[in-house]
Amino acid sequence: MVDVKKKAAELLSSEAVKVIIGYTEGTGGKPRAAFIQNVADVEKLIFNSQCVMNLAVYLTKAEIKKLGKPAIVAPVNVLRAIIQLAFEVQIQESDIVVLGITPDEKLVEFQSFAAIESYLEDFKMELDAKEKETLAKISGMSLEERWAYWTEELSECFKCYACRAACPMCYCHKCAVEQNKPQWIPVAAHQLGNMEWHIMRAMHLAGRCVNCDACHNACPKGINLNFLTKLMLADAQEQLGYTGPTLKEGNLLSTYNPNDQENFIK
Amino acid sequence: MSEFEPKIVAFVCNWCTYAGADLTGTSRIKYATNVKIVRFPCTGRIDFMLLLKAFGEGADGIIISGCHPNDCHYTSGNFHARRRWVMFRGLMNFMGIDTRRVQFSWVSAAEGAKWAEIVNTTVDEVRELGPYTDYKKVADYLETEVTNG
Amino acid sequence: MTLGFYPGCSLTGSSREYAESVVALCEELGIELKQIPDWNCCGATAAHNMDKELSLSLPARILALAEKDGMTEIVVPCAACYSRLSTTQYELNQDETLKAKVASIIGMPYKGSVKILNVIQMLQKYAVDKLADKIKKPFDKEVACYYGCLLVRPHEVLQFDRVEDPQTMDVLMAQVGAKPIDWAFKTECCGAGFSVSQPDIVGKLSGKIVKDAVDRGAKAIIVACPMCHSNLDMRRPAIDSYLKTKVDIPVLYVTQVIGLALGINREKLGLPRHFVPVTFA
Amino acid sequence: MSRIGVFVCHCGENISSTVDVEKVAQTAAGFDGVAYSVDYKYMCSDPGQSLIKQAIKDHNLTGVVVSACSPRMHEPTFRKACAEAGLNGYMCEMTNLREHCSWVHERTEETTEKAIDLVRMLVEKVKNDKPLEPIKVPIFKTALVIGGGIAGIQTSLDIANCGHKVILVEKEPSIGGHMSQLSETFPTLDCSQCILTPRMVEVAQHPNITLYTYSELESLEGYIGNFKAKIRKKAKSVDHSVCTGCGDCWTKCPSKKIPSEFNAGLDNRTAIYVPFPQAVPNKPVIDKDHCTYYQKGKCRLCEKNCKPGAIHFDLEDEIIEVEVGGIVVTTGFDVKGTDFFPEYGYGKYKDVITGLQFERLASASGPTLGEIKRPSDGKVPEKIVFIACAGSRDPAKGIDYCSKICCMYTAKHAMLYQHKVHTGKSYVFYMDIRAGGKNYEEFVRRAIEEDKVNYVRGRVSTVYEKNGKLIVKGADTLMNGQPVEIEADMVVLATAGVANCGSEELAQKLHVSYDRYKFFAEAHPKLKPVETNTAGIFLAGACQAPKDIPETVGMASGAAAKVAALFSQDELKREPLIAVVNRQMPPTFSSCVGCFLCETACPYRAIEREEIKDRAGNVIKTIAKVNDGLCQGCGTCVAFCRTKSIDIQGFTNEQMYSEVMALLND
Amino acid sequence: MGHHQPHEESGLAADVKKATGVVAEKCYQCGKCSAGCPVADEMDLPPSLVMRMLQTNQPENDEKILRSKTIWLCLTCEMCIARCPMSIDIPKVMDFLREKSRTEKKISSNANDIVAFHDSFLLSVEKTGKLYELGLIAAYKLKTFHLMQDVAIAPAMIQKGKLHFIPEMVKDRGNLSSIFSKTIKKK
Repeated sequence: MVDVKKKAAELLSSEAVKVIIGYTEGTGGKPRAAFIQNVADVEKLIFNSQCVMNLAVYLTKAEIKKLGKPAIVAPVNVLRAIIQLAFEVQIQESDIVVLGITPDEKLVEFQSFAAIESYLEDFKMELDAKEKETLAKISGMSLEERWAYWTEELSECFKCYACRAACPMCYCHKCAVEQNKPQWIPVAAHQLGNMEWHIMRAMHLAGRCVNCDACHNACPKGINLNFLTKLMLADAQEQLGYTGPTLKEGNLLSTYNPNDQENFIK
Repeated sequence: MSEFEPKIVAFVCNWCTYAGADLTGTSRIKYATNVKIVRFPCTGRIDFMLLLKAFGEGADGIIISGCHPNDCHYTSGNFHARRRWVMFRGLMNFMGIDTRRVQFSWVSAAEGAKWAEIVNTTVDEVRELGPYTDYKKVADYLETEVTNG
Repeated sequence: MTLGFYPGCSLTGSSREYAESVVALCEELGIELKQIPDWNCCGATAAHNMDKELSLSLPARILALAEKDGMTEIVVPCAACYSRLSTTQYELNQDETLKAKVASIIGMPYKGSVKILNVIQMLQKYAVDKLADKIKKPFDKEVACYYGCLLVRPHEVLQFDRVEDPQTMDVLMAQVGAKPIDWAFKTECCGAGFSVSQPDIVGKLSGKIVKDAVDRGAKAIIVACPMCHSNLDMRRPAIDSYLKTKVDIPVLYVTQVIGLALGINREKLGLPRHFVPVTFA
Repeated sequence: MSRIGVFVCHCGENISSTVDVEKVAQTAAGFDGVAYSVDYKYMCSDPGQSLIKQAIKDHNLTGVVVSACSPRMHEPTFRKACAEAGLNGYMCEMTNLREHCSWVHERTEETTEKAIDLVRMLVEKVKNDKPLEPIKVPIFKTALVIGGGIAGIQTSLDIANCGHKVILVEKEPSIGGHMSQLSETFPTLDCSQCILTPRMVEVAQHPNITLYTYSELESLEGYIGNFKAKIRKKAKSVDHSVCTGCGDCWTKCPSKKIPSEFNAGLDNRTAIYVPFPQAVPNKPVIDKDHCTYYQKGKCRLCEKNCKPGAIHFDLEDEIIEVEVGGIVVTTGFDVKGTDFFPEYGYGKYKDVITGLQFERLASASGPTLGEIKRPSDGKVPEKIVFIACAGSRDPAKGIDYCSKICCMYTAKHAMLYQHKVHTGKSYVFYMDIRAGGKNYEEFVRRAIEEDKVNYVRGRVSTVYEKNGKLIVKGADTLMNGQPVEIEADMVVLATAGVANCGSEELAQKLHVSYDRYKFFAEAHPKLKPVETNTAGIFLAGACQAPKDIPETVGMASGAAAKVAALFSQDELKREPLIAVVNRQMPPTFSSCVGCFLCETACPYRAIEREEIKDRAGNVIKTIAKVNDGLCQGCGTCVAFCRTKSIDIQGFTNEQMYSEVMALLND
Repeated sequence: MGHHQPHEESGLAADVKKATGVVAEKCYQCGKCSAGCPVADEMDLPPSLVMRMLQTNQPENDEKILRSKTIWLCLTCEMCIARCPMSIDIPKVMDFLREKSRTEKKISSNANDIVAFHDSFLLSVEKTGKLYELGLIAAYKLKTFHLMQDVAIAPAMIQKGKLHFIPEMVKDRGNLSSIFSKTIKKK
């Protein structure tokens, strides 16, 4: 962490960046995001296993952009989001400085987004055993049980959209859920609307989600909504050979392979 | 249950399946009246949300049909659609939405007989499955809420 | 390795030499044959000429017995039995209702999962790679491979070789040193089940076959069916009278030829039981 | 508030015999927003269209739903009628009560109920229709003709003679196609080459025609009026601008055993070759697959013997790009080859040949100089059997259709044989004699009555060889199926005409449909026989289905006329059914966030990036923009766009949503 | 909401269709079956003619078919279907026609020998579960009075060990006879 802080201080004092986006102590021992604009405040930066929120979400927020060029403290989740955002033309290489951070708090500097991409090759985006187990548990239920499980789980949702706000990929100015011509999704919080909102969210994140769990962590009701995107990730890897965020041309659903499976098509 | 006649919506592309269904007509091949066709320019155009809307509004089954691989009038709309359905079908299934009620098919402009067969077997299969009450229940909940509120 | 074995009636009677040669050859090749316990007649031509359900039930009983014994693959050397068993399995797999009905007629469960092999298929599957090393005396003769009807037709059911100008037996014969000739009557009918009831027709049909083989220089006709064998071999007087000449080309089972090449003695292969003497072995 | 008019067509009795059309019209009248509803015998007739026009005026209609046949048939008709009455044509939609309802169902209440549902769906869609204006695009007045057989030759000459430029692409080293291989042509027996070669030369010399032989279409982009085609000019290894066509090279070529394509394998050619003496261009190419130098790195005899120095082994394939406004596909047909008829021994017995091979035997320019001789031993056959329908009308072998030309050419073959071998006996085994055509029936009768060809009605079961004879086993079905056995010297199979190999791949490059036999599909079996479903691409000749020379030539001129009509205008109006990106008031400008995932999804690369700038010229936002020249309106981007910022005119989200809602909310 | 209901059909062609799935109308009379049939020249009605007669849907033609020798002469060699361009399963049709001819007692007197052989064969199978060749021949001779036929080869067969004097028996003969009584004996 020492070298990260040192680098941050350097960047601020040389005015190479205007703000450092990082983690700091929050209330109740839960880290929160910090937007450090003075060299003196650099000391407030922390990093530990509790730092799970995805800071990349701030890179596209207008309020943060107003502060000037940022440097961002970036563990693997954030790095993945940066690559995906770069591919989606939401951030430019020249507009940010990325302060990569290893799990043991060491600084990794990157000269380019391409360098981040090659760094990430050592961190394959894969579901861990526990996640796989949960997926298998749900998939193993009968059709009726799965339906009951999800209607029950999603009935808790009251459409606060905290999940959306926490997600680095949900940067749209006007989300489809706010579209009313036509009104694709009913506004009120009720079963059908909840169901459709979460299905749509999962589909819109197919091949884009970086599996950071920010949505789940942000959910006041603790809904397992991240398992919808996890399922999509598993399916994409298994059936379409998806490997993770990349700067190369094409997104999972905007490209195709002529030999994609079609055993379900008559 | 024998009284139950399923409501089936068919989302088809203009160039292959719609034309194929036209051929079913010109060939006077008969099929069940349960199916109503909605014409799209291409399967690539079919928004997955429309499937949810159809179930929400009371469809018991859905047919999605377009050009065979490599035959898309727009080169690759069907390939894009196929990928979308691979992902969407997995998600629906995972959430307990009954994918047996969604029949994907390729029907070319020359396959009038195949269209009739797809319709008839889908109607028979969905009739066997019965009305899609699970999804409707969730949707009905919406209606009561709106009228009450 | 052990395979289920359905000899069929002919192979226990008038075509014993076919059974003897199959058994002798399998012994040499290390294939153990286990007879289906309490097997019955497949019904042959008579059953399907007279009653469809009977024609399905008799073979179904055989297959059900094989299943009951845990067999997954059975060898059926007689082409007629092979055809009846395969047809039954095919038809019942096409029609679940009929399958259930037949199961109730035979009074035992029937799945239809046993794989049915004719002798050539068995040799292709389990012996081809072993043959070359075992050949002691190549069968250095021009041979006319005669497939007849039931080994290759209908293709839809049997899925074995091609219907016109089949080749599997020719290839097998070439592997033991024989020289298969190209001829026109490979798959023409010999008269089959008319052996007893219409000997004149058999004389004529078989006569044409024998004549073409002889005309084209064959020294032996090779068969894989006891009906074909008895018509071409035992009905030689009728053939000779149709052709108005005496022909002495012998008729050998495919297993006998391979057996000879492998050095198995003629008695063990049942060669002395032929009507037309096999003089070169 | 919408004021929709619903017009229910009886289509004579086609719809009304199954659907209660009056009830449909009456029920529709009660739909929300429907101002007028009526049924009528023939909506597409003049009085029918007048009825619509009058109703638009009388009832001040804002939208029209015509409930009749397939929109693929009459949508333009009714949109035009509406436009004439002052209603924007795109405010008119059709619902398909005929192909999708009355013709596929029995007359029951459910059928009428379904018809009502279909009308309701389209009423709701029309409520969300927006007036649209056609897109105008310029036309590039050069035609591309693919395939240099008689169809391509005729099309090219006709278009060129209208004063337009033509690019003719032929994959073989010479134009001429199958017609150049034929001996005499039915029903006049005039020599095929005598009538064809002058036209081949005319093509080569025409100032408006650019000929690319030994070339194939590599790829195609664009749309009617504005296609961009890439053409692969295969390396000929011979510089044709220097070559004099003297022939020194091929006489010295050591690889002489290559079956000649032109002579249908009946004799051989060299590796450097001109396919036939009258070839256009009459200059050789090197067949790399068979050339000793290319295969083994040694030889170069042709190079040594070429006085002008035209041989260049290092020439490479060249890809050129051309812009064309219209395309005519004239790639012709193929004949079924070996192994297709094992029971007839084709490929096994040398003297069992195809009809095309017989043409070469009978042709004065063929390997036997027009004498009918057996390929096996060169003997003149004393007895010859022709087998019609060898492959055609044979669903078991995958060809259900009649190849159409075989009855006639078989009669011609038998006739030619009798003319050349006076003592010979000829037999034709046939199922039906299909001789519809001017002087065709008379021609067949001549073969039977004057030339004494023996016609036997029955299909041959098998052919086998014995003692140098071919034993043909057939039956005479007009004699109660009596077996017929003929010891013939030669057997000629009237093999089925099939789609050219590679036609599927070509169709996919061109984005045109094809049928299950891989013949290219016309846009309408009766009324659009030369058009394809892709605007600007036309068909002529046997690539669409087997046909004879007069029919091919007629179709070729038809296709040429279509191209000439297209080129008669300077610009073209295109359907505006394309994608658009929404624009909103500042500060958002558009709900598009510029993720540009649509860019990779678009098959036409029609998505561009548009920078929105403030007055000072600073970029505020970059959003997607659709190039309306390139967009074809598939809508893949629409289904893909997360913010619903891109929509497709004519099939908008609102339109499709309301259609689906109306269908289920009855 | 119905599918299309075809008209009720009757006659032999309809029976054939119901029992075998073979649609007689499919035949376009090319004659390839008759051309390849090894016994066509012995038949009173070549196979293509049988198909044509079925198409006529005339009761007198139906009768002729059921009383023909053709149906008993068919060897089920399957050559016809192997080469039929329309994939019409004539052997299957023949099986059905024979069964119908037998149950309706319309067997052609010209086919007596053939039917007697089948009867004798099945009798042997019914009694023993297997084919007892000697028994078969004895029974056949009694049925047909062809007492002297094959007298010449019998001793040779015996000598070559090709004929057994004691039939082999299936153990579960009750099962066998129940199969017979549920099928062929039912009709």
